[in-house]
Amino acid sequence: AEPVKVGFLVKQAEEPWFQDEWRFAEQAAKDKGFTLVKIGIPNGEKMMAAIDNLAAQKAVGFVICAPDVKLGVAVNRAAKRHNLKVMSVDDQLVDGAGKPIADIPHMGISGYEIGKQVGQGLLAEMKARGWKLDEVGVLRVAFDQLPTAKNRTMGAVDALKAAGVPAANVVDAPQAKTDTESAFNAANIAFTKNAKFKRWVAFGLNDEAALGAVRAAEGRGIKQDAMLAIGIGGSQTALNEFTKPTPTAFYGTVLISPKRHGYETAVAVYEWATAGKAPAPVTLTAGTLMTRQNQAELRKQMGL
Amino acid sequence: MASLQFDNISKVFPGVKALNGVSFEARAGQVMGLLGENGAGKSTLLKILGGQYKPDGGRLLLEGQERHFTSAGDAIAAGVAIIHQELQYVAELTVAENVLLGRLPTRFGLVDHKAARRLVAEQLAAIGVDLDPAARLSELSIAQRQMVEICKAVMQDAKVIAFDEPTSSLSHRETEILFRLVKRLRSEGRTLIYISHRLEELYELCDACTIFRDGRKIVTHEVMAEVPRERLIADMVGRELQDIYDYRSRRHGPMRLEARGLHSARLPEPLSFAMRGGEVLGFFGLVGAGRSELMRLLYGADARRGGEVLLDGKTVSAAGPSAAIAAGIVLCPEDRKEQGILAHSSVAENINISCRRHGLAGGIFLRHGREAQRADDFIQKLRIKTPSREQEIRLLSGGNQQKVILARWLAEPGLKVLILDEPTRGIDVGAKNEIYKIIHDVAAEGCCVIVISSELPEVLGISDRLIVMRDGRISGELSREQASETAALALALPDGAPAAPLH
Amino acid sequence: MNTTTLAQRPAMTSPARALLKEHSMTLGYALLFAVLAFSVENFFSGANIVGLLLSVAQIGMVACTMMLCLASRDFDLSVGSTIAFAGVLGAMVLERTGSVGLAIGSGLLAGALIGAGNGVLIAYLRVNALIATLATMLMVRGLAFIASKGQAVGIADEGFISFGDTTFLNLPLPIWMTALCFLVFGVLLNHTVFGRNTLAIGGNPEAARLAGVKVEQLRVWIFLLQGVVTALAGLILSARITSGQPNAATGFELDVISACVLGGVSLQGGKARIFGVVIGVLIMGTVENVMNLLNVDAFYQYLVRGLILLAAVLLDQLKTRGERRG
Amino acid sequence: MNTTTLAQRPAMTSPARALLKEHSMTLGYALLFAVLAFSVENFFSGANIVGLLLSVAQIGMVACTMMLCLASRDFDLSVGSTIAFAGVLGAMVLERTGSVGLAIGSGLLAGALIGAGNGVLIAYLRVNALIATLATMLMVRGLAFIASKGQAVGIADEGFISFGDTTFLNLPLPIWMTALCFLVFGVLLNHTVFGRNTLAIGGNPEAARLAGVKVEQLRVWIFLLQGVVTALAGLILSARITSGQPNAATGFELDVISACVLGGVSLQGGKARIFGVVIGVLIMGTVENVMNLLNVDAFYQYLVRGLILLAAVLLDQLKTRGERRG
Ligand SMILES: Nc1ncnc2c1ncn2[C@@H]1O[C@H](COP(=O)(O)OP(=O)(O)OP(=O)(O)O)[C@@H](O)[C@H]1O
Ligand SMILES: Nc1ncnc2c1ncn2[C@@H]1O[C@H](COP(=O)(O)OP(=O)(O)OP(=O)(O)O)[C@@H](O)[C@H]1O
Ligand SMILES: O[C@@H]1[C@@H](O)[C@@H](O)CO[C@H]1O
Ligand SMILES: [Mg+2]
Ligand SMILES: [Mg+2]
Repeated sequence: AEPVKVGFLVKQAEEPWFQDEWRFAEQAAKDKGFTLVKIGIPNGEKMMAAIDNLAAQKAVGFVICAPDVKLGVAVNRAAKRHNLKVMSVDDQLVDGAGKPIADIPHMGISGYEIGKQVGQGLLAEMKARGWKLDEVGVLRVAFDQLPTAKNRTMGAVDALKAAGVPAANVVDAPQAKTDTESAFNAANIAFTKNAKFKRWVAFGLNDEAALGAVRAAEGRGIKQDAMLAIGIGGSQTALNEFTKPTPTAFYGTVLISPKRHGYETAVAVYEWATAGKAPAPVTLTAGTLMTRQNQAELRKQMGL
Repeated sequence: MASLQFDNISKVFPGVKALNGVSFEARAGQVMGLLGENGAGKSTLLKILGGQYKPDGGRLLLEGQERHFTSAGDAIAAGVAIIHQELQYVAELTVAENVLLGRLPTRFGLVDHKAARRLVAEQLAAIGVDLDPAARLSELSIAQRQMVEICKAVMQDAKVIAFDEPTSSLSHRETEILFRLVKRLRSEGRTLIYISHRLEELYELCDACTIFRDGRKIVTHEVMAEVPRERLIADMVGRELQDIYDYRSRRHGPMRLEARGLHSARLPEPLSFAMRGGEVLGFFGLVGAGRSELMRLLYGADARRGGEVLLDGKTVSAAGPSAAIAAGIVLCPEDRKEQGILAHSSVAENINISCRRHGLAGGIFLRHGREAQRADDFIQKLRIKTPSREQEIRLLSGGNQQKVILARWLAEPGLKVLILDEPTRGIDVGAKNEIYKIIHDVAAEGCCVIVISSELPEVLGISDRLIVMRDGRISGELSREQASETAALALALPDGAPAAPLH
Repeated sequence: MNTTTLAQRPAMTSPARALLKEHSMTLGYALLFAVLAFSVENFFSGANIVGLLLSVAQIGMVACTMMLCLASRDFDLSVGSTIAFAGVLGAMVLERTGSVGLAIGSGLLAGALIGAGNGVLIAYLRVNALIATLATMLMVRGLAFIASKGQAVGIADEGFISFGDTTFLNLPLPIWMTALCFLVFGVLLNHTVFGRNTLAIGGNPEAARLAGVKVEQLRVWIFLLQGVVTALAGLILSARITSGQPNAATGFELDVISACVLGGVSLQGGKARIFGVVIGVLIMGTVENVMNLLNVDAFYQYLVRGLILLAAVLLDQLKTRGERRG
Repeated sequence: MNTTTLAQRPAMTSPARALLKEHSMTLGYALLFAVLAFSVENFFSGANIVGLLLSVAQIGMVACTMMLCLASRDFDLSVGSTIAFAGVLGAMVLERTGSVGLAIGSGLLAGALIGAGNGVLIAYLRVNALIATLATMLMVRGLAFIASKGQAVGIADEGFISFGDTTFLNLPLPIWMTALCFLVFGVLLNHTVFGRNTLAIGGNPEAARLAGVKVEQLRVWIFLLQGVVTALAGLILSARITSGQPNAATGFELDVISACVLGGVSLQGGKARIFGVVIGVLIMGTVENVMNLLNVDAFYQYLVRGLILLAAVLLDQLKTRGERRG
């Protein structure tokens, strides 16, 4: 018989995170004996084409991390039209009004919650270092064009504010693109404008954003003892910082598990389509703060 | 021994046998004239000589040695310089840089701009042209650009120099300079080839001449001076031509076109003139006299500062060429390449571009059949040499391109005023004769025809009346009876200059 | 004098050959299609062909007007932003008023205004087309973000959504719309004064002007049309994805321009063939479709796409070899 | 006889006016700068100016060669990918061999090969420059992803890193490098046969060819140079961000081309001024810098950037008004 095909559609195929997710989904396919079809869907148009393409290949269903959560209705309609099982991963799909779509099972994180974890990580380390909260500048490397980026960074801001960081200390550094150089330039200007702060914490939507802030700080003589940055993702960018001989201001990154997301969602859709076993409506996985100290151990735990 | 020898040269383009076994030779210290109707293959031969085209057959010998040029650079290195029919300059570079393009002097690896300017200034002075070597070509008039091209060729210090219709955009003054230059080069023992459609020029300059027709050599006359004019024309055109101007006197209608106080930034004062239906009005003047400027104002091609144009008593909108055309006024521009042709479009397209608006199906759709028919009619009527109406116009010889542009305007059904700016530039005698006939036919229908020309015999030969311009002003008006070369030149030349005929 | 019989034609320009040359790209594509139909599983199935066509519906529509734009020696980088803005605006108007007509009308109007703005900047104010449309690209994208506060605007209206997925003779509406665009703009290009004048101003604007073409006006119209068609594509896209997305269609402009250039439209102006554009668009879509069917790794997709682009133009180049001299 | 005075020049090209016109953009920028220095807090501080300059270091370097490329009537979309690839490759070689020399060498070599490849495709195989460099852009980006498996490649070598942050007379090395590039390419453009011939082939390729300029060879050299300089920019960037990132510098090509066009380089070829390019680059950097200093909302930044671009070219346009006919 023809092998069963399950699709795995991700919004940013070039991002290491999704490469990892795909890798673990492949693993699942091997273990369970189905074929995985991986397609990158950078925008809504490509997403629709990919779903059509899956149907043409006679896939039974697919896992999706959509380029925008509001594409939920479109995903749902397309899946229904082609009679495909669908499950979302990472970002939960919502309808036009912003309500999660009930009949699409989801496994993932909440950008806002991950952001909060970033904030809490920063707070803990500031406390350990004995920094006074009202003397610390908070650098939010912002890319508000991307809803998940906004959710994440606002989560971090809210956590910091809740712990007593004055709202006035929060400095936005809007980056033009999501790469390190843009973050660098944006952070540079923010430091110029706010020379009054001698100590800084920084974060952004991903590790690259945090790294840009760190490099910009170094360029202005703000070193590891006066600066703390926490990224999101646990990518190679972060690991590179951890393996440097001396610690840098890149303090940590909130690691989420591409293994669980990739492996478990692929299996869930496969079993749903073949054995009729519907996945749990919502599974939220937590992030873990990874630092220089616990990185080796943590990565081993996660099977990375 | 012949310094330059063409031996059985052939060249084929898709659909065209441009050269068919052409053989002749030219000696050092000789000016060899090339004549032939438009599309006869003259320019093609020069392009082969210049390394631009590879011949499909035959040999090219320089001083007895067979040469195979694979690029223009090879030809230059072998001592061949060509002044092309289509000017080849870089508008954004300076005079000095254009002249020395490919051979700029350097010092310590850097361009020696000073030396370049000096060298070029010397050469320009030697030729007798007053031009700033540091001026950009884009700032110069066509005539000045042509002089730069000539200077470029001369500075290559070549043994063989070929001129492809160098005078077509020059007027008297530069023409004189050029003639002196050619004579000097001949006396220096160089081999010169000279293409022109102006027979007077050929008689003045050439020692011998070779005549082409349809890609074949018809004959070489070793002594130019001994060949009668009629014989040249007959060899070239393949038939006898009596009076080439073909002037017929007509009864003129009532006043039709009136230009009142046309004014622009480039004209020193407002200009006015008027003409009757059926009249052929000639405009004569030196380069830069303002004739083109005036006609462009009339046509709405340039913004006016003031003035108005009346046609049959009604004001013509100054909104632009389209408005003028709608009123029945058309202009055939002087710069064919830049302002006339749609280079990559077909001959048919170039003919139909404007007049097609009259015969649309349902007021919207083109009638392809009718357009094709019209194109074919004109190709035949004007004897346009092209493999088909679908040929891209840029692949036609210069003179044939000119005929296509003319056809574009003759095709206008509501034609009332036909303005021709240097209409016979680069056109062979036979075709000139045809164009003159057309001019007279158009006038006979009651239209106004304005002809700008820098060829004095031509304007004198075809006009009912002549307006002469100088430095942006109308310096005088001559009836056909009054008009003579002396009278016209007296009005055209700056005060005090000798007003003697040139040839 | 007689009209000359021009030397017998060399073999290579016989009408048959010319026809072959004219349609070499089409033949090439047909061949590619046949090979793929036999070798790639699921490629030649109704569902897949429909999917393929749908995937190029937006590009196809906009390529029609981009063809005119390039043919007139212009350039438009703002189409991606216009798609996004029209989609967002349509969705917002729909949300507020509930009227499909108003939503579509306002989207198209916005497109027309953006296009006309580009046209005026370029034709009358003589701003370089690259910079002018880059500026509108930025501004319109900004407006899309500002209007939507950076969030996708959901669409719930079934009537509007059906716009994107109603089928007619088994083909969804967007495909019919695209086909219609090709038809209309093909006729416009080849059988109307508008189209011919467009080619003329691309070939030589000064000559065209002197021949009576209202160059400035025509250029504004071309951009305006482009704006309207692009907005339409944006509205259809928003219907298909049931939301107006402010960051939709980034990089879209390059895809459209590539499709046109692949189809033989010259960036130097003056040259365009609607048939070529159809093929260019299909090539782009087919490559993507097949790579996904074959499960080509995302990173290698870049490589393959680049190679295919090159192969396509090189093939096309071969046939024009020898026409020009090196 | 006497020398003839050929038509006198119109008054408007007097040397003083010409000079003013030539440098109007520079004056405009100087004015803008002065206004900003007084009105925007923190703008005119050493740290900010250094930051501003750093932010345009890469664009500035590549704009130098892009200027040549555009001047010769070509086009290069592959620079962004080349930056990424050179950075990734350099970092990988450094990781494997530990030799800074080898890392830089291999990065530059890769750049040279990519550039030469573009050049050969365009000059000899006559592939349209847009398509050719779009194809290389895709392929090189693909290679960057494949080589690095999509992951950032870390750089630990202090020697290499110092490349990006050593300062000299208070200015970081990348700024000096950019200044050097402007100097070198300014001289190249204006004072070498190479530069003049580049303008010639852009202004009128046929004329250049007829004058014996080896057009094809020259074009390959231009692209090769572009590749090398771009790779250098990529290596410097990787040193600055202490890693080679495969998705660095997306959209970079458009920024560079815009800077050049802002600086008066013509897309039709034949026109280029190094000074203009410097100003173009500075305008791009300044606008971004000031918007962030003024805390302009991200969404409104799009709008402002578009408006500024337009304003800059419109201003520049005013002065050339009336120069052309019609
Ligand atoms: N590149 C080309 N491709 C196709 N046909 C060409 C090409 N160049 C020239 N021809 C054709 O070859 C023939 C000879 O052209 P050529 O330019 O040599 O004529 P010519 O004698 O110089 O005419 P004119 O006096 O009008 O300049 C013409 O029929 C022309 O259309
Ligand atoms: N593009 C231009 N820029 C500046 N001045 C110009 C331009 N074209 C023409 N002129 C000037 O305008 C005046 C009138 O030129 P015009 O071309 O009308 O003369 P003409 O009598 O037609 O001579 P020609 O034989 O050169 O066509 C001259 O002084 C000329 O130098
Ligand atoms: O785009 C992010 C990705 O980078 C990873 O962090 C998982 O969540 C997705 O939303
Ligand atoms: Mg000729
Ligand atoms: Mg004139």
